[in-house]
Amino acid sequence: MENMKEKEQMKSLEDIFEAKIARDEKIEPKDWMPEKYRKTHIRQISQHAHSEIVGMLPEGNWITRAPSLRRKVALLAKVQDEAGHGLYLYSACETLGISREELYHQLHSGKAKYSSIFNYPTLTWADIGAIGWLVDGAAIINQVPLCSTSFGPYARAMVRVCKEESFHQRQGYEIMMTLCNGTQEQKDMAQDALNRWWWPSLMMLGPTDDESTHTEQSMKWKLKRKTNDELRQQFIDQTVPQADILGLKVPDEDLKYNNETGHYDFGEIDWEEFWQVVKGHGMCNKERISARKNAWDKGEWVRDAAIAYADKQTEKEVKEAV
Amino acid sequence: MENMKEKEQMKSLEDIFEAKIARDEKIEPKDWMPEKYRKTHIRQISQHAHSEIVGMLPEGNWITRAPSLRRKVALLAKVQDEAGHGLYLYSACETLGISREELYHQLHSGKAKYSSIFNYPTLTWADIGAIGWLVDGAAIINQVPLCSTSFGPYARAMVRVCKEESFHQRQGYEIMMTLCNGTQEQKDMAQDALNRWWWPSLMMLGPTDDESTHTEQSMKWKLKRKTNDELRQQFIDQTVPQADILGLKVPDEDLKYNNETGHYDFGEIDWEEFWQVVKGHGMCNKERISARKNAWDKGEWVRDAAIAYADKQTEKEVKEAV
Amino acid sequence: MTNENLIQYIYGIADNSLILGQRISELCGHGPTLETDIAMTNMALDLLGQTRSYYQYVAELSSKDITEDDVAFLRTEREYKNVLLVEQPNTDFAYIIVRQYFFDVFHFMLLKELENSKNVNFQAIAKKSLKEVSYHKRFSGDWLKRLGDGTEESKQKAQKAVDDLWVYTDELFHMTDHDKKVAEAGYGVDVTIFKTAYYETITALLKEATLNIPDVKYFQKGGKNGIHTEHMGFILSDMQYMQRTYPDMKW
Amino acid sequence: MTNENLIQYIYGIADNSLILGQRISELCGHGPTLETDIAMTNMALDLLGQTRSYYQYVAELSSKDITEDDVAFLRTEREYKNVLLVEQPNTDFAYIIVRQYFFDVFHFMLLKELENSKNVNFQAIAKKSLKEVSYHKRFSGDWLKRLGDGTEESKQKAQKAVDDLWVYTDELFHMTDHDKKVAEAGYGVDVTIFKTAYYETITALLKEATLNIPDVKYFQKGGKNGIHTEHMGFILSDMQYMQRTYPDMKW
Repeated sequence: MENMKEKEQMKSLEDIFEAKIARDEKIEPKDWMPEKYRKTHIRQISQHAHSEIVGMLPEGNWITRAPSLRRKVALLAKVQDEAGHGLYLYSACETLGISREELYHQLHSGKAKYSSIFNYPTLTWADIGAIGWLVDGAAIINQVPLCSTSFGPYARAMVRVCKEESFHQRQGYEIMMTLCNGTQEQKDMAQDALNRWWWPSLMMLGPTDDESTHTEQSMKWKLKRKTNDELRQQFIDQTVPQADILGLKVPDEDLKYNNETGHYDFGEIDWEEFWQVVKGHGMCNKERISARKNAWDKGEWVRDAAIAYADKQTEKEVKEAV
Repeated sequence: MENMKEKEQMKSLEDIFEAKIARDEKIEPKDWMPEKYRKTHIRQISQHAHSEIVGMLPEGNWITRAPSLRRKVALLAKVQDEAGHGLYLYSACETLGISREELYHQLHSGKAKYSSIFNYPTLTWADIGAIGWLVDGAAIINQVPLCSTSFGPYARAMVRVCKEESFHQRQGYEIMMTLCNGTQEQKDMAQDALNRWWWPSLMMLGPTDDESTHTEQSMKWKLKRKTNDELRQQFIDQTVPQADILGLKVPDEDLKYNNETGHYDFGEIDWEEFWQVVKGHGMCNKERISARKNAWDKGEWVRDAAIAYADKQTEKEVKEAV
Repeated sequence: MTNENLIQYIYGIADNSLILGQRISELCGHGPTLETDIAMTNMALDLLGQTRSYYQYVAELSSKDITEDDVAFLRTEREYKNVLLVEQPNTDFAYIIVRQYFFDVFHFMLLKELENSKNVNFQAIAKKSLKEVSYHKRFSGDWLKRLGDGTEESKQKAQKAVDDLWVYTDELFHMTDHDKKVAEAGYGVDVTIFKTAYYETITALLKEATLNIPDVKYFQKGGKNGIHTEHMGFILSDMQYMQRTYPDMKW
Repeated sequence: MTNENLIQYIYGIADNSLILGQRISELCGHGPTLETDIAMTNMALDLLGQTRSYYQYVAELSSKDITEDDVAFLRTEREYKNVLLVEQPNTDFAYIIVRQYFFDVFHFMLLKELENSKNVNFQAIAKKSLKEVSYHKRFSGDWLKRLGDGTEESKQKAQKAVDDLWVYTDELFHMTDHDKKVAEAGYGVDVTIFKTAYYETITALLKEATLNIPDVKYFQKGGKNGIHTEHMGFILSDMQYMQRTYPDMKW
């Protein structure tokens, strides 16, 4: 009898939950939610937060060498924004009942993933432009639909993130534009960066639909509105004309506008490379994780000091109050 | 009676020792020597060895940035020679019954001194020229007399050291010459280096005679043949014409050739600065010692591994022999 | 007071902001928490923003046709006039905080005076910067208290940083001949007037942080005359890399 | 085979010597003993000496009026063709030794073949270098045995270095189109012919050093096409500093 009642209650909770999502109302942390919903969101939000934090590193690599004061300041501000995004997203994730320490631990131990694009090295200043233009461009396409996802804290964080990302994207494109209006050396630098970042950016939109897991469930929870292949097509259709304006050549011999479909046809993606980088074999996977882990480990005594100090202050206040 | 006999024996040993020195024969490690002789030599030889080793650092600072492959190779070879000098000198010192570890410990703890000149920073490439020309120049003047000092291992090490030092000195002068035959920027760089290294080089010849300790005893043991002031005058008389050839101005308003004495008169040395640097307050004192200490501490596990491996090999050989 | 006096005076102020900004920038993404990372990056942004204002003014004053970037990136090491304090390395978080605090207190007092300069450019820059620097000072001071009065380990590290960096504080109050002329003209600041107040302030905070005041009689100097520590060359080889490698280009 | 093929082939060999020489140079004065300091400096000297011979030959081959220093210091990062292995940082003495040994064994086998080149310059350089490199290989191999079969700590460190650097060994055997053309012409070496021998040699020594052979299926590559790790930019900003800052001068 008891069991029966529980099941009924559960059913009714699930009904309320699903009705809410259907009505496009937000699920809030205090609301009841299925365990799978909670777990999926922890996985996706934390993966997203980790991507912001790890993403600080390849760009951070050029802060000390930025070619002008204006660009140095803009790059610093951009990387700082990424730290900010990380912060909102970790906070959103924490509302699901997981601690920041645990999230970091998952990143450092390799249990949690982050966007594979950040495992490629930044080799020249043009890479900073290309990352803004292409990587942020692809990220926006992935992220804009999340502004109306079902989990409230995530949706609200994404509104802010997307606004800043599109600023970054324009800034990156402007770096590319400046290079392309510059000397031959600068144009070559820009072309070289496009050559290296193009394919990894396409891979950012995720594996092809037939390889992709969780899609149906994610659609239902509004974590996803389009398939990976649709998003990829959207990215290509939007980006190729931008490359044309820059006077750069997209490194794909098969790329061609298709008058019938109204979309660009494009060449085969090297999924072998994609999966190898996901598995940890990219040029910088080890470096990125060890930079993060190092920062965390070397910061332990600082965090301990802050806690110890705060405890002492509270103790003093209590004593004074007595 | 016994005590009397001992004293007599001692007296006779001292007589033999002093007669040897008087006859310009070498004292060898197995020979009897007064305790004070041993201690003075440990102090001086180790100080000299430490100077070679610490002296690697300011020049080493420019190896990765040397302006041509030829100069990079020459600088590496020079710094390597200094390591070699350190090695002979530590070995000479060890014959007096002190271990390398103990010598290093004295350096790292600040008990042993090294030449103060190495506590100045190398700021430009011209400093590498100036160090070769002036610092090695002053060192040679200090060291040539030591080739015939009374303690055999020290005298023999110095023969080799002096030969190499005078090669370095010519090389340094040639760097200066190249700069002075170059662009205005290069000439300015050379003049700036002379301005900064001139006075510290004069200080390398030691405090003025009335401030100097140990001189009389050192003269007797042939650790010294001329006073500091005589050596300093020799250095100035030799170096000023070289500066003239380079077309550089020695930074001393009072410098003037004195027709009566046949020597250059020169201005007041800032002995306050000298003693402050000796006391550890030079720009790089902390840096130099911590670089050496760091190398030694971080190398401990390597030295331990080498010992452990050697022990295992010996053990194996013994077993095989059985 | 010549234009050259004024330019050199500006270097003496702005190069501190540039080099400290550059040093903090190295840390971006490597701090002990995300929150300190964001705060430190903010300070770097403020300092580099101030640097730009000063260098734009130098470019105006200069007889040559130069930009803020020429001033920032195309001088040789001996031409940078920052104090030795700001070029000291990011040894650990304690060094970072102590370096910052020792500089911030000075920087705040300097700007307070510079606000009253007869020069309108200086007035404007000082006014804008004061808000920023008052935040920096609070941030670094608060952290210094946390480190000093935190755990046994943090206290030791903070004390070591204080002991090692204290020798660089005196140079903040050295005045070059340029500085004196610009101060006499009522444009610049005679920094010696707040030296006592400076040491009172930092001493008081060190005491609150339960740290010892170092007993030092000999201080380091050189930066204000372009004689830097050996760290400076490596800061510049990164910082100038692009401008040196690709001369005369727009970015 | 064009001149450009030949020049690019030489970069593929000589840039390894340059960058490894530069990396070792950083250590000068900071080694665990005076004796290793001297030996390592010797290796840097040998490598840089070899680099000079190759680059002088490039200067001869080039249609432009250039010197060995233009070749060494005035290329951009993407134009350096060294393998990723040699640019890896001096993390600790184990990394230094393992990096050296992995390179030395390859270098020796390469020179053994290059000695039979139809090109007299290559013959001469290879002959002279072989003596030097055979010493390097002995030095690094002996140390690797000491570290592997020394203490528990040194074994751990050596194993970590082996595990981390193993992924860079495969690239030594990649052949660019330039390499293939120069090899076909009998000037260059088809390095794939001694790949098996290479892995046999290092595997045997690792076993003797009581170390495990990493089980790796995916290797790193890029350097031979000028796609380097992020370390490379910082190596170059120091290395090129003087030539970039003071162009067209004699030193």
